[in-house]
Amino acid sequence: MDQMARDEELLNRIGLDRIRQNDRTRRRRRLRLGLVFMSPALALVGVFLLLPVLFNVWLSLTKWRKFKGFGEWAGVSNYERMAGNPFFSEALINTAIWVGASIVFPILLGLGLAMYFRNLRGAETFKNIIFIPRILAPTAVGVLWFYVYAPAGLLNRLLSVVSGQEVSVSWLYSDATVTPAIIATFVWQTVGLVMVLLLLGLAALPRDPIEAAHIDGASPWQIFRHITLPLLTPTLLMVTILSVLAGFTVFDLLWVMGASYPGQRSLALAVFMYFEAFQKGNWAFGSAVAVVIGIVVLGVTWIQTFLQTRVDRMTR
Amino acid sequence: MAEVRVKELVKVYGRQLAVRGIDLDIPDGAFVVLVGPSGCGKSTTLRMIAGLETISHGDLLIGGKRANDLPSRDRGVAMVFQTYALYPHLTVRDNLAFSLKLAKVDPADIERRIDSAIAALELQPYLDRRPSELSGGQRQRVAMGRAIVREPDVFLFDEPLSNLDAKLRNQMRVEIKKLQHRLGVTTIYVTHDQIEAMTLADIIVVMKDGEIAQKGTPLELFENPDSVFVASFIGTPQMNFFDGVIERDGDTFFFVGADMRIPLDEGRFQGGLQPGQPVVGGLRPEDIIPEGHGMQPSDGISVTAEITLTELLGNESLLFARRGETEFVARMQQPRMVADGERMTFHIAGARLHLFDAETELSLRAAR
Amino acid sequence: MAEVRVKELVKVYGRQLAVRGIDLDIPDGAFVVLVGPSGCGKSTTLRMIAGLETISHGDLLIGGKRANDLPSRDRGVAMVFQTYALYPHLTVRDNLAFSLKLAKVDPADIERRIDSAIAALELQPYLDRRPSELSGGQRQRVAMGRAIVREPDVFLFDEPLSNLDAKLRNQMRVEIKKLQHRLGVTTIYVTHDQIEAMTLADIIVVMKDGEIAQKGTPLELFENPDSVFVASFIGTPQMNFFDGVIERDGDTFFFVGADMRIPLDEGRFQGGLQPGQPVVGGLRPEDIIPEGHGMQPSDGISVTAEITLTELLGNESLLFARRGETEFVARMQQPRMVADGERMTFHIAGARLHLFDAETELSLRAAR
Amino acid sequence: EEVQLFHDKGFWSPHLQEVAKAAEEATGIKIVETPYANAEQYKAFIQASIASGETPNMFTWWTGATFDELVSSGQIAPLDGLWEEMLTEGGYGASSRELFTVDGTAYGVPLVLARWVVLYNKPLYEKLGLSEPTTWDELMANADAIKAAGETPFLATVHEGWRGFIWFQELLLRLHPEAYNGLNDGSVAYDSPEVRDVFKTWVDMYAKGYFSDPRSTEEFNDFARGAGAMYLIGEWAYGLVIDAGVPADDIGVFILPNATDAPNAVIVEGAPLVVSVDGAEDEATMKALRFWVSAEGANAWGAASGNYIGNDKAEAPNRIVAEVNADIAATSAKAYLRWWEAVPAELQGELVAEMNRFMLDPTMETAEQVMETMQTLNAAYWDEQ
Amino acid sequence: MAFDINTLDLDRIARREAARHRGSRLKLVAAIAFSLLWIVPFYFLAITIFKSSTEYSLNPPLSLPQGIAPFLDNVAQAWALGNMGQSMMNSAFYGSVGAALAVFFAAMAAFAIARLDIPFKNGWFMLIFAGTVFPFQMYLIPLFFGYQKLSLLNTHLGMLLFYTAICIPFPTLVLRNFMSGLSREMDEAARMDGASEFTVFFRIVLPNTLGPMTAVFLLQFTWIWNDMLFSTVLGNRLETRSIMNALLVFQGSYSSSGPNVVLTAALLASIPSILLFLLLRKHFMQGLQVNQS
Ligand SMILES: Nc1ncnc2c1ncn2[C@@H]1O[C@H](COP(=O)(O)OP(=O)(O)OP(=O)(O)O)[C@@H](O)[C@H]1O
Ligand SMILES: Nc1ncnc2c1ncn2[C@@H]1O[C@H](COP(=O)(O)OP(=O)(O)OP(=O)(O)O)[C@@H](O)[C@H]1O
Ligand SMILES: [Mg+2]
Ligand SMILES: [Mg+2]
Repeated sequence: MDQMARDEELLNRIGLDRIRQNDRTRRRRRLRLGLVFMSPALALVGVFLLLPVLFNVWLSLTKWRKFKGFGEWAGVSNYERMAGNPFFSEALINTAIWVGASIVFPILLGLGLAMYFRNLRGAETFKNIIFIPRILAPTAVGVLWFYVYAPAGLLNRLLSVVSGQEVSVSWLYSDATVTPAIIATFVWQTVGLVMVLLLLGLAALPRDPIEAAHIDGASPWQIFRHITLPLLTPTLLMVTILSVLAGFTVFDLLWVMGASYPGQRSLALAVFMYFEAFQKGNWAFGSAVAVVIGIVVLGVTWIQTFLQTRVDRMTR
Repeated sequence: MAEVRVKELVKVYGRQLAVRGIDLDIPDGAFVVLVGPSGCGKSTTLRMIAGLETISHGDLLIGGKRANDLPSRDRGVAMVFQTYALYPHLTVRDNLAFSLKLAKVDPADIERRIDSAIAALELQPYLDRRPSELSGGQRQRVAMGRAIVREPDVFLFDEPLSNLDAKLRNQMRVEIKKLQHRLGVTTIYVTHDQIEAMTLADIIVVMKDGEIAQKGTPLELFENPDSVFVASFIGTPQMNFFDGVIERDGDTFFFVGADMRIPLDEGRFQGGLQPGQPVVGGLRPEDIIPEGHGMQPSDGISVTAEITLTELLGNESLLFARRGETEFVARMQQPRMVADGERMTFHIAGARLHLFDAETELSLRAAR
Repeated sequence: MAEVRVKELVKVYGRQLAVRGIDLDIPDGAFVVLVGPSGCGKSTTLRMIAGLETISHGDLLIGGKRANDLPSRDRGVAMVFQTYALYPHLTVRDNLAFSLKLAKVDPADIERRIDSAIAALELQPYLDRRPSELSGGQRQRVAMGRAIVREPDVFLFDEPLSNLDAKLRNQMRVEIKKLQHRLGVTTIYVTHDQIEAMTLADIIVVMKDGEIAQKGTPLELFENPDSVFVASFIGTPQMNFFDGVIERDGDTFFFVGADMRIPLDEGRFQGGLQPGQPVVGGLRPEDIIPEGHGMQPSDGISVTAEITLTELLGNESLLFARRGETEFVARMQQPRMVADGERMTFHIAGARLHLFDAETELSLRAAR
Repeated sequence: EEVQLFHDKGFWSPHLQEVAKAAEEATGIKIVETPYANAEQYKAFIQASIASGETPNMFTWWTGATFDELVSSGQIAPLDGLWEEMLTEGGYGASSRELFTVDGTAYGVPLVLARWVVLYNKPLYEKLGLSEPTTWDELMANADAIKAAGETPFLATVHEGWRGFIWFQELLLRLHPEAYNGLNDGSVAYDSPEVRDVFKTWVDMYAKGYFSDPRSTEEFNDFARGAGAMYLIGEWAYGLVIDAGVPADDIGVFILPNATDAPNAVIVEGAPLVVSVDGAEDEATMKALRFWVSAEGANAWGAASGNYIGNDKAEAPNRIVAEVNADIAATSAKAYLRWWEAVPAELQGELVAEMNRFMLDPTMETAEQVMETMQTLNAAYWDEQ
Repeated sequence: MAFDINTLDLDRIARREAARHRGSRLKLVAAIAFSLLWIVPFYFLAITIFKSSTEYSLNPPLSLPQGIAPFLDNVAQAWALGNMGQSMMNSAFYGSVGAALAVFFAAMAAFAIARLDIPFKNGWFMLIFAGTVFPFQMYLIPLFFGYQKLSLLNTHLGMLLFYTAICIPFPTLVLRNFMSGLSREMDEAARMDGASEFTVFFRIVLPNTLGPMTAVFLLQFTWIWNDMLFSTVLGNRLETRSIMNALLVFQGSYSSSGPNVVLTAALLASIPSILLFLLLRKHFMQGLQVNQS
């Protein structure tokens, strides 16, 4: 109390306003300097990334007239159209399946692999093998797996050999198998990254609590369940979010592998949007679909930040 | 409560020997401190006892039972780590309860044990916090609490204080000592800080390169170091060392070196004194007494030297002095201001001179 | 070479005062140590002098010139940081040369200056290494070298030793002191370690909450602390404090508290002694002398107490004792083994008793 | 001088470059062909260009509904003058002009004029003693014979997603020619009895095992391998199957016969080459265009790609075109626009996807679903107009 | 001492320790089995590119090729028909220049945000980072029309600008995190040594950020190299086509060439990124590591 009164008196005497004024001038100078360093990044990001996003939102509220261009205000009619479009809802459901699968499989498999390889001597080679698909372009991966899934392709032949009878499943041509098949490819491609990230996370875990648990009498499974897993939560969360975003926006794989699937447009929202805009020329409608994807992705990102801070507070 | 015996303990990493045959006999309730420079194998030894490292060779007996191949949890040991190793995602209470829950201890009993640990360590206000919300000292206490609740036969500490600041370290040191007194649990404590070792231990084990350099009570080690290594390791500021030779003049042996000629009491050096033998003489700073600042020793000589620097510590000063080529440190009680360059007379307590063979660096005090 | 004057130095962060008006007058060539607990504004003060923080209010004069608005590089100051702040990508040589190259110093001159710094700091073998290939102590030396080559008027040190281990810290402390003696450069040194402050400073400035608690030579502060805060901060182990009151019996004043009744020398307390006044009495551990272990003080009283814990330090021991409700620490010279629970007699050097007003915690020694 | 030619027919790039070479030699105009990766991107590019008023000088397009839309932008130059010359001097027939005419004005010249025909495996026909069918029943009889010999009569796949309409349009034209045009202007529904009949026949043919595996990704190779004896496709495929390894002499051709007694008919795919209003002002562009339609140009194009553009003064680019020309002349077959071009662009992709779906599961059950979906889309589209 | 350390049989001890790891040998076998499963598609790729079209269609997909001769043929076909030479050059250009510029600009921005103590640090960062929070789908249409308007469509410059822009936000995040981890006192030391802010950036901070810069450069390079979506939308003409776009076109138009040729093309298109990964694995992994923070 006493101290506060004395501070008040001191501040009055030396003039807080003047000090504030000086600080403000200094801040302004700092900002000017900072802008010099930030300007190339700001300019490029602003013009090529942020402006288009705004433009996209605007487009989604207009009407496109063929060969005439945008401009006619359409309100939310593009969004209303979505509601009635059977392919949209199908794409939405498929996207949800995608996202669910791209969380569950890569993470379960990746976690299993990471735990498995963690203390395995000489595991480097295996890790590399499992990671390499991730380096490849989805386009190339799609092309490769396209032939794996071909009617007379690798998979059917393998199954024929194993089962002893001719197998000729239309992996990429039928409603029942096309999504699982592409998801399998997606898992094949991405699980390496998930595994590596989890391995990094595991390696970054403090060893001591684990040793302490050992001495405290925990069995390996109990250590995993009660110590490792909770400590790994932030990494798991981050990996989950990466997987969700990847699942939402995956396009190349679907485009390449789904090329001959009659329902291609409804494989996922990303494809649906591309179809509507670039194939059918429904530019404004396509923009609206893009906005919907954007909103969902932003929502997920927001949930992530929310959870991340909570988890961090818990485990740090 | 248990005694711990260690016989010929060896740890091999690949073909590298980290611990080279340690023999220890720790009576029930004793406080043993392993001390030594970094990399000398202290932690490895402790971790073998804890069951965190396999034992390459030798025997470990805890309470008379061979424990080499027991898993940690069955050895009856509890450990406090340098980094405290608390479970970051659990509250203080859950940290304490963790081992008990795993052991399926009766909840009421868990309650009771936690309560008594909390009371002993004054952790009451922090029970529902997570480790991240605690200060270093509080974390240290929780780590100890986690060890206590298990009511182990043996406590193991691996540099538990080295992450605390000086003030807290002193304070926790006292607390650990008191706690061990009260609980009477056999304790093995690793540190590289000789002050901690001196103040805490019943028995100090000084290690060097994976072997035991000397073991004994703190006073034994301070008064009768077996080697230059132990002599320089224990005590601060470090013992002054002077190169010299043994000379004999009639019945009297002398240490001659650093422009000094100090008469020796032959009886103290059972290793036998050989005239002409090159030796290292050792004198602790408190055995070089500035004139007028402490009792003049009954035997010994006086020398004058020039002061190069003074360190004032309040109740005493350290005098850095030079005499010809030789530099040494002396401790000044009831200090006065000393100017750099001043020449002072020092009394040397010859009876407290340590002698080491110049080649083996082992003490001439006892035949070995 | 320059004197540094600081007048009413204030630092405001937002509405928060970090430094509350510091006045200092540092003569040319002096070694001033700012010491105080964490957060008391030491670093902030130093950084304002360095030009790393703006000065909210007050004047800074270096060599008589107002330096408030000069950029760092024009102030003639060089700084050694706690983390050394070496340039990790540059070799030792390039670290040293960096500032000189920026200042477009003649290459031959650069060579010369670096050579002399290297010679002074024995850095020759490490010239082509990068900081990551150096040990902590070597890094510390490079950081000093980087300051030296600039041939500044003022050296600033911000806890330069706190990242070193105890042994190295002692050693570097001596080196810094010697170096400053040789170069004679005005030096401002920040630390929170009172031992460093005591051993290094010509003048110690003890800070608390952004203000100066006391300044003076190390001995002045040790012998005559102005407040409980300074008394407890300087000296280790800490001074013992006892709550009590002043009593008067005839012409003699007594301190009565903790079951003791210690006669006072009124002349020492110019603040005036009021019978019945509640006070805090302070006694350093070395002023509580175990019987037989040191000179019995001429005035003072004797008390007996039970030993609760002993800390052996080799040349001396610390005795933790209890007497009724009161606990205290005493220092025992030429120690012997003391069993816990043993009752011992202590002589109390009453002439060295410090008295503080119980409310303001200020010393009664001088009127303030 | 350079003239850019934008197109989306990447597979013809090398061939177009040959023509460009010939053009440079003949006229000094350098034609720079600029291929686009896929039709969607290309359409988008042209649309955006026109919307921003920067129409390319010369580019390719499609006939049919999309052509009308393109012309309605007002950015495309009328080419009546050129056609005048082509009709009088050249070997072009008025019927090919029809394909590029909107409201009586011609707006484009042919990039290609391909008839949709059946390429068949001659040696197999000979082995089985079959002859080219002239009636639907003969066709079915041939198919039966081929099937009985253990071979597959017809090749048909859904590869690349656009092929689904091929048999649909032919079956419709052959079974119910009266409904063919109506389907494309909304007057005939996709679940009308005629369409249902088409699917019935189609299901029937699949049931009899007439068709090859629809999932193949290698139609041309399949033909080479003999995976199907008859290959219903544009005549431009002749070169491609030869590339795939079929000896040129082993390939025969016929136009699919009618199942009714309606007049003879053939489906024609015409890709127009158009010029923008600005391009028409540009002398070089017009020179290049003139070269394109000249006999010299047509010969160069035909020699390079085997494509026919309707100039009968030029040599027929290959045997197949010559034979088809002769057939058409003999039967005076009426030209019908390909379904792909005739159908509104917005419906194209979605309807063909449905037909593909049927081909992958050729049952009447699927057919019903497919018809329903197609009609829903169709009705929704026409409602909006 | 009774015990002589030299009598220890180190080999026996080593064997005993090894016996404890026996379990891990079993694990190794399982790991091999699992990675075999992972490799099958690669194996399929590896054998397919050595087959001629007829060989491919006549034999089971997993049968060994009869020789390696068709490989060159496949390469030649893919190379020529797919126009791979030019599109590889294009992608290499977009990838190296775009990623390099992006990382450099990102480093500048990160420096300002992390080390210059500017007001609204987080705001500026979020503004730049907002560049990647939106899904790519939201950029496509506006960019396409915008590029058309600005005549940037199908130009090298246009492609480069966009790739540079889209590669800025992530490195900014990474480098900002890294730079805030660098000792602040290092900058202060440099300032006291007389360095201007530019000197601090170029001579102090930048050299110390090379590691993560390399790592993000590699990640961004492969991203650009592997991108198909934007290159099909913005750079479709032959001269500007990227390698992945070329591959897509090739698969579309020439799939009649047979899987052997298409897969050869896919392999050719993937070789640079695989090589980069194998050669600079450490940096890649570092990139992932910083990715985490
Ligand atoms: N896992 C290991 N693999 C190989 N060598 C090891 C391993 N752990 C320790 N060592 C080696 O064994 C020796 C003893 O290490 P230890 O950790 O016991 O030393 P320490 O005395 O505890 O040192 P510090 O005071 O630094 O903790 C060192 O030389 C060290 O390098
Ligand atoms: N940039 C800042 N913004 C706001 N407050 C600050 C800032 N820097 C320091 N402070 C506050 O100013 C006070 C003094 O800080 P300073 O760093 O000078 O302490 P110190 O004495 O050096 O402590 P330590 O021993 O921990 O280094 C502290 O209360 C601190 O919280
Ligand atoms: Mg250790
Ligand atoms: Mg500080």
